[in-house]
Amino acid sequence: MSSPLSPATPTCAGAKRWLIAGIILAVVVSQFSAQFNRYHLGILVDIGINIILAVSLNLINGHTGQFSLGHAGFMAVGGYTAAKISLVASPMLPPALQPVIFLVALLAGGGLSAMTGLAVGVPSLRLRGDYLAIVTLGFGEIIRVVVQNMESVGAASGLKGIPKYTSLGWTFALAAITIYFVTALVNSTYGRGFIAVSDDEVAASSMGINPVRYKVTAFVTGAFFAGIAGGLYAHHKQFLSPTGFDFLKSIDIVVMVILGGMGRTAGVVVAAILLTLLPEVLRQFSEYRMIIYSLLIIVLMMARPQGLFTWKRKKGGAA
Amino acid sequence: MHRRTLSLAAFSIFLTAFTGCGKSGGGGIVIGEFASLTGKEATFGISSHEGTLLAIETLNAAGGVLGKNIELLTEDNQSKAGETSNVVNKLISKDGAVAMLGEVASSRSLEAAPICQESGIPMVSPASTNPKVTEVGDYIFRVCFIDPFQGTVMANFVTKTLKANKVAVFTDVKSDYSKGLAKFFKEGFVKNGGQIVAELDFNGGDKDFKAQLTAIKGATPDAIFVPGYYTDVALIAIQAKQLGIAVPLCGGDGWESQTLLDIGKDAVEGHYFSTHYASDAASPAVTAFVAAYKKRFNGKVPDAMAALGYDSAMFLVDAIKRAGSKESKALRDALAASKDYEAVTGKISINAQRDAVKSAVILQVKDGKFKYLETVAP
Amino acid sequence: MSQPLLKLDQATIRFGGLTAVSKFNLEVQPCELIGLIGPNGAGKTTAFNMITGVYQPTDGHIHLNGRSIAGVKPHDLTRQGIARTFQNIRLFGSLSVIDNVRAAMQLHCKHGMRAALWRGAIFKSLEKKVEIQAMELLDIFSLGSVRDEEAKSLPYGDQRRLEIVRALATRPKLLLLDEPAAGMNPTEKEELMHLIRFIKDKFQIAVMLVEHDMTVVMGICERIAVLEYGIKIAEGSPQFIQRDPKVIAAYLGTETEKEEPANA
Amino acid sequence: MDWLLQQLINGLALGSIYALIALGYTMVYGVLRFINFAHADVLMLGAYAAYFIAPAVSTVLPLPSLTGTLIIVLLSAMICAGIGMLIEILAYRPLRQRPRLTVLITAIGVSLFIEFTCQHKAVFGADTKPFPQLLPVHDFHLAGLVIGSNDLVVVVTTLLLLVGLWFIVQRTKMGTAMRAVSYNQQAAALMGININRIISFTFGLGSALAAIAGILYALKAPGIDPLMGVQPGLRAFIAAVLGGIGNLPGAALGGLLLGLLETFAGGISGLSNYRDGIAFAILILILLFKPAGLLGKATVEKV
Repeated sequence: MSSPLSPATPTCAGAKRWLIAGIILAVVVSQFSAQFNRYHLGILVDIGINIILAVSLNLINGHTGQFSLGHAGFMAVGGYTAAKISLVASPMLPPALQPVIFLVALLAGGGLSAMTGLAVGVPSLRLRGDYLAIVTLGFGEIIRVVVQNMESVGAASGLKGIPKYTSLGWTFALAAITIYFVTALVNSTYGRGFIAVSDDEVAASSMGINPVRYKVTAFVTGAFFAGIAGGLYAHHKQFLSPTGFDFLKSIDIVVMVILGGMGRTAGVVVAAILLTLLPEVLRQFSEYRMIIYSLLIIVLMMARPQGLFTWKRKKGGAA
Repeated sequence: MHRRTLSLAAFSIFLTAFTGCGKSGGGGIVIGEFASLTGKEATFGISSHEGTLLAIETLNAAGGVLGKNIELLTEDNQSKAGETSNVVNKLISKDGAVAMLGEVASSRSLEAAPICQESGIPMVSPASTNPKVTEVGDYIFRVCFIDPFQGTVMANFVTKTLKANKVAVFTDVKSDYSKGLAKFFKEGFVKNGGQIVAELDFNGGDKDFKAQLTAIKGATPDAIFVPGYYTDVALIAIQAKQLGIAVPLCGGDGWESQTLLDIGKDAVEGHYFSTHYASDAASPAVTAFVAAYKKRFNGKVPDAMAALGYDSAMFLVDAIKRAGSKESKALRDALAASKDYEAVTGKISINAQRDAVKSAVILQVKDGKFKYLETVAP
Repeated sequence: MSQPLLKLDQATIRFGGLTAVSKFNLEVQPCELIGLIGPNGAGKTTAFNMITGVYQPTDGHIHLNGRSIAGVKPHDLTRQGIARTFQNIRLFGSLSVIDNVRAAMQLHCKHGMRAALWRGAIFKSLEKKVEIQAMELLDIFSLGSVRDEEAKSLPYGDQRRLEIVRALATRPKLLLLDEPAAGMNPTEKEELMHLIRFIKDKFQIAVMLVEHDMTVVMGICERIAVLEYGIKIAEGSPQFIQRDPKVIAAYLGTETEKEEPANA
Repeated sequence: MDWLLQQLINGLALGSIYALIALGYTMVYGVLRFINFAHADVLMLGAYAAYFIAPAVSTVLPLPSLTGTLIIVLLSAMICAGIGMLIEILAYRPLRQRPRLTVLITAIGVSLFIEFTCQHKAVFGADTKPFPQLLPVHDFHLAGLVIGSNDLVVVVTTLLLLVGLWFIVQRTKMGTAMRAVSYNQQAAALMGININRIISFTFGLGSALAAIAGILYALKAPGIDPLMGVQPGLRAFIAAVLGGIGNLPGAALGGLLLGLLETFAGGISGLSNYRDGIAFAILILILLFKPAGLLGKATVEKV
């Protein structure tokens, strides 16, 4: 069962090759995106964005064993920042610089989001379990309320006219980077610390592992990629409104992580794909689709509580 | 083994469902509609959808358009941001819609508009009153008036008819519609020499407004402008009455629904709002529409959203007829050239901004009914 | 005698009204095998928690290598050379056996996050080195054959041993073992005693032992301190402790008697 | 001064509702250690139950009346208790031994299921329904202050239920068993306590509370829709955590505090637009200083 995403040995043999292969594939496929039906293309990009969100949340909730319900908030920070930057910069610079603007916008979004992650992470670290969940949820909602009142980003009426920079290539290249980043991070002697903190914080600190540092690292990294995902989302949908980042969005992402199996990157990726496709597939059942969707979540949790795609790890890799 | 079979089965279901079965047009003219049929704003989406549905059914019963049946494909966006773009992409790319109808909420119309614009598919919004919507591009139209007009109408009404000098504004901060309307009302009212004595906000969906209303009461306004949706307004009126606030409440088209009367009962008595049409107006078009709607939907009285949903579909099909083709450029031009189209909600002329230039009416709640007061021409 | 490795000076800890450990004085020399015994609830584990920085003493001082450890966090203390095991085994259950050891070794790894992300040649060689070192340790304790098992799936005795290996991987100068013999049968206990002596000799470290089992304590410890109700009532060689009337009283009053004759 | 007192009254009335809902959250949490997300939806079902029962009752007893209301509340509470137990048996019981996160996601699934099913036009439909006036309404005017009879009813009911609940938990055999299960399920089972019965009872009681809260909420704001529970549910959840989840008086205190804070913030121009965030900001501040909530006991982890 060794897949490219769950390397058998922690040294992650050839991981970088997989990353490069992934990026090249994404770019190549992107060249043919004109052949795709716009609808399918849109869904594919949604999938890529959700993969980034789920994999990055998995670092916080899965590997490090924290329980964050505020991922949509980080996504909002990244999305609005990136959108605002490209809205301001794109009319001033020649079109040839588009990719540069986009990259800068994404990185700035991710960066600001990471800083928010730091601001959220540090005070939250004293809290555990449900308390942490509610505080992160609260931060997410506060971010939404602040955005809702910020006239410079359109407040309640939203930010419109964001240039369509997000492409299949960008999305999946960044998804590949996210997967690589999280997998490579965790699958190292250094990275075992995340899982150690998740398994037993007291024991971890007795083994010289600083739980606070690991937790903050997880929060900041997770927030960074959530911010990137937000930037992609903004330039994909071309319109942002604060209601899109409420706590239900965070819960969507959490469901992906849990369904995929906490701490299992491969499973989480598959779950992100399935849970993005599922509502679309169910569209033909129109009015029944969300009922079926919710029932499926319940049934899946009963049938495969350890996550849909968790298989017994043979070689101890915690990918 | 079991697991593998299961996942294989699941995968094949996905594959067939996702790739296959693109609905064939069947020779008819496919019109796409996106609406919030579930979720927080479902109640408005359903009204507008029912209006649209009635229009298409009526048209098809009369033989369709260009000798073809009209196929209305409706997709629900769950009142969720991010969902609309998928839905609209699907309707255009997979189902081959030639035109798009939707939506009530401006924020979701704004999400759909760039897609329609880029795909060259004309879009007609029934009730998105935010000016930004049609700014997206030359394929985006609407059949309703816009917030600046409505805001000014109410500002004038409050100053001139109600003779109010001091007004409190109570805005739904979650709704772009409410914020837009409040802004233009304030501008108009201040220009008329009035004074805004209190500005407070609520979040759409709140059930307790007493905190804000107590503050408003303390400012002793002559009238309160509440540009919200009827579900919230009914509760605001009830709680205002409880707190002993006796001044009139005023609002916009978001008020208009039987539900406002059903929930608000005597608490909404005497309050005023502007809207698109009066269902008690003597016009034969209105009477016929109201009767048909009641017949189709078990005696339900159509609200403004339903009337606009109806109008948007009728207006679009009329343009198809005039264009004599469902080809997008021709259809767009026909839509842009619309002039004095007789709709249920009044005469519609499309201006250079692709907004409907039409009159507003002001209604008052009287004896548990909406009573027509006056028409304000643009 | 040289400077003590660990020195407790009037160390006291109170939880609300309860004084769990009171004015505890103790010195541990480098490379010494010392036992800490006492009836249930005497404050042994609390003393451990104080030494490892889990709890801060309310009063008094603790010095490690002559430096005060007041306010030092547990993970920093580990860095300074204290490692421990737990009364109720606390392995990283979802990690494999070797990864449990690796997690503990990251303390001494030069390569951190950046190397892990870059995965260059240096990273690979360092990771290989870590793996080899971890395997060496595991092999010493004959856990090498189960390196890829999930830690929580190991049999009880192996889990106990793995916990010791993990603690050793932090390269401590002082190893604290909290009831290592709990739940073991006599044969296993016998093996454990060999193991502890072996650790002390092989790694040249001090070992401090909290244990109920008198056979184990008396069998291997060079010096024993006895706690009762948080107060040290005796300290000395096993022979001395065995004859101390206060200790006998404390144990006869509360503890199982059948253990006493066994080591007499 | 009037203004301040009036806001105090408004805040207490709102806070009492939050408190009432929070009691249900906290009780289920206390026994089962998981957040029953579907609680807010049972609240909605309670309001709908009353909505459908009221016309039937009014044929026998004229409404608005106190006895009629009591009968409606009782029936609705019973229906919801049944629904709550059913949810527990069908969705949560099979997951009893599973990690808490699994149960949490299932609870989210159950919540979504109820919401979407009820929004379907064959069930309740998504539109807002006018809630009947069950109780005679009278507003008391005291020196410029207004106290609504409905608000009084809410405050009194919450108080009575809090006392009643405390009595059940602390003074009855059932309550002792509940506390035992809460403390250690396995040990409780070994002591001969029928765990399934206790958990069923807890869910039934919690759901009955939700139903009562739903009806009171609907009386205060007489427009009901299938998503009406979401917003107060979230607030009540915050309140429960604020007070120290699992702690009954804590839930009540948290609810009141939240209601008051929201009301005072809502009454200030320029702050009312941040009302949604204020509840959370306060919560975060309090949790930073008291990580286990106001009345929750900080558990020291045994090493």
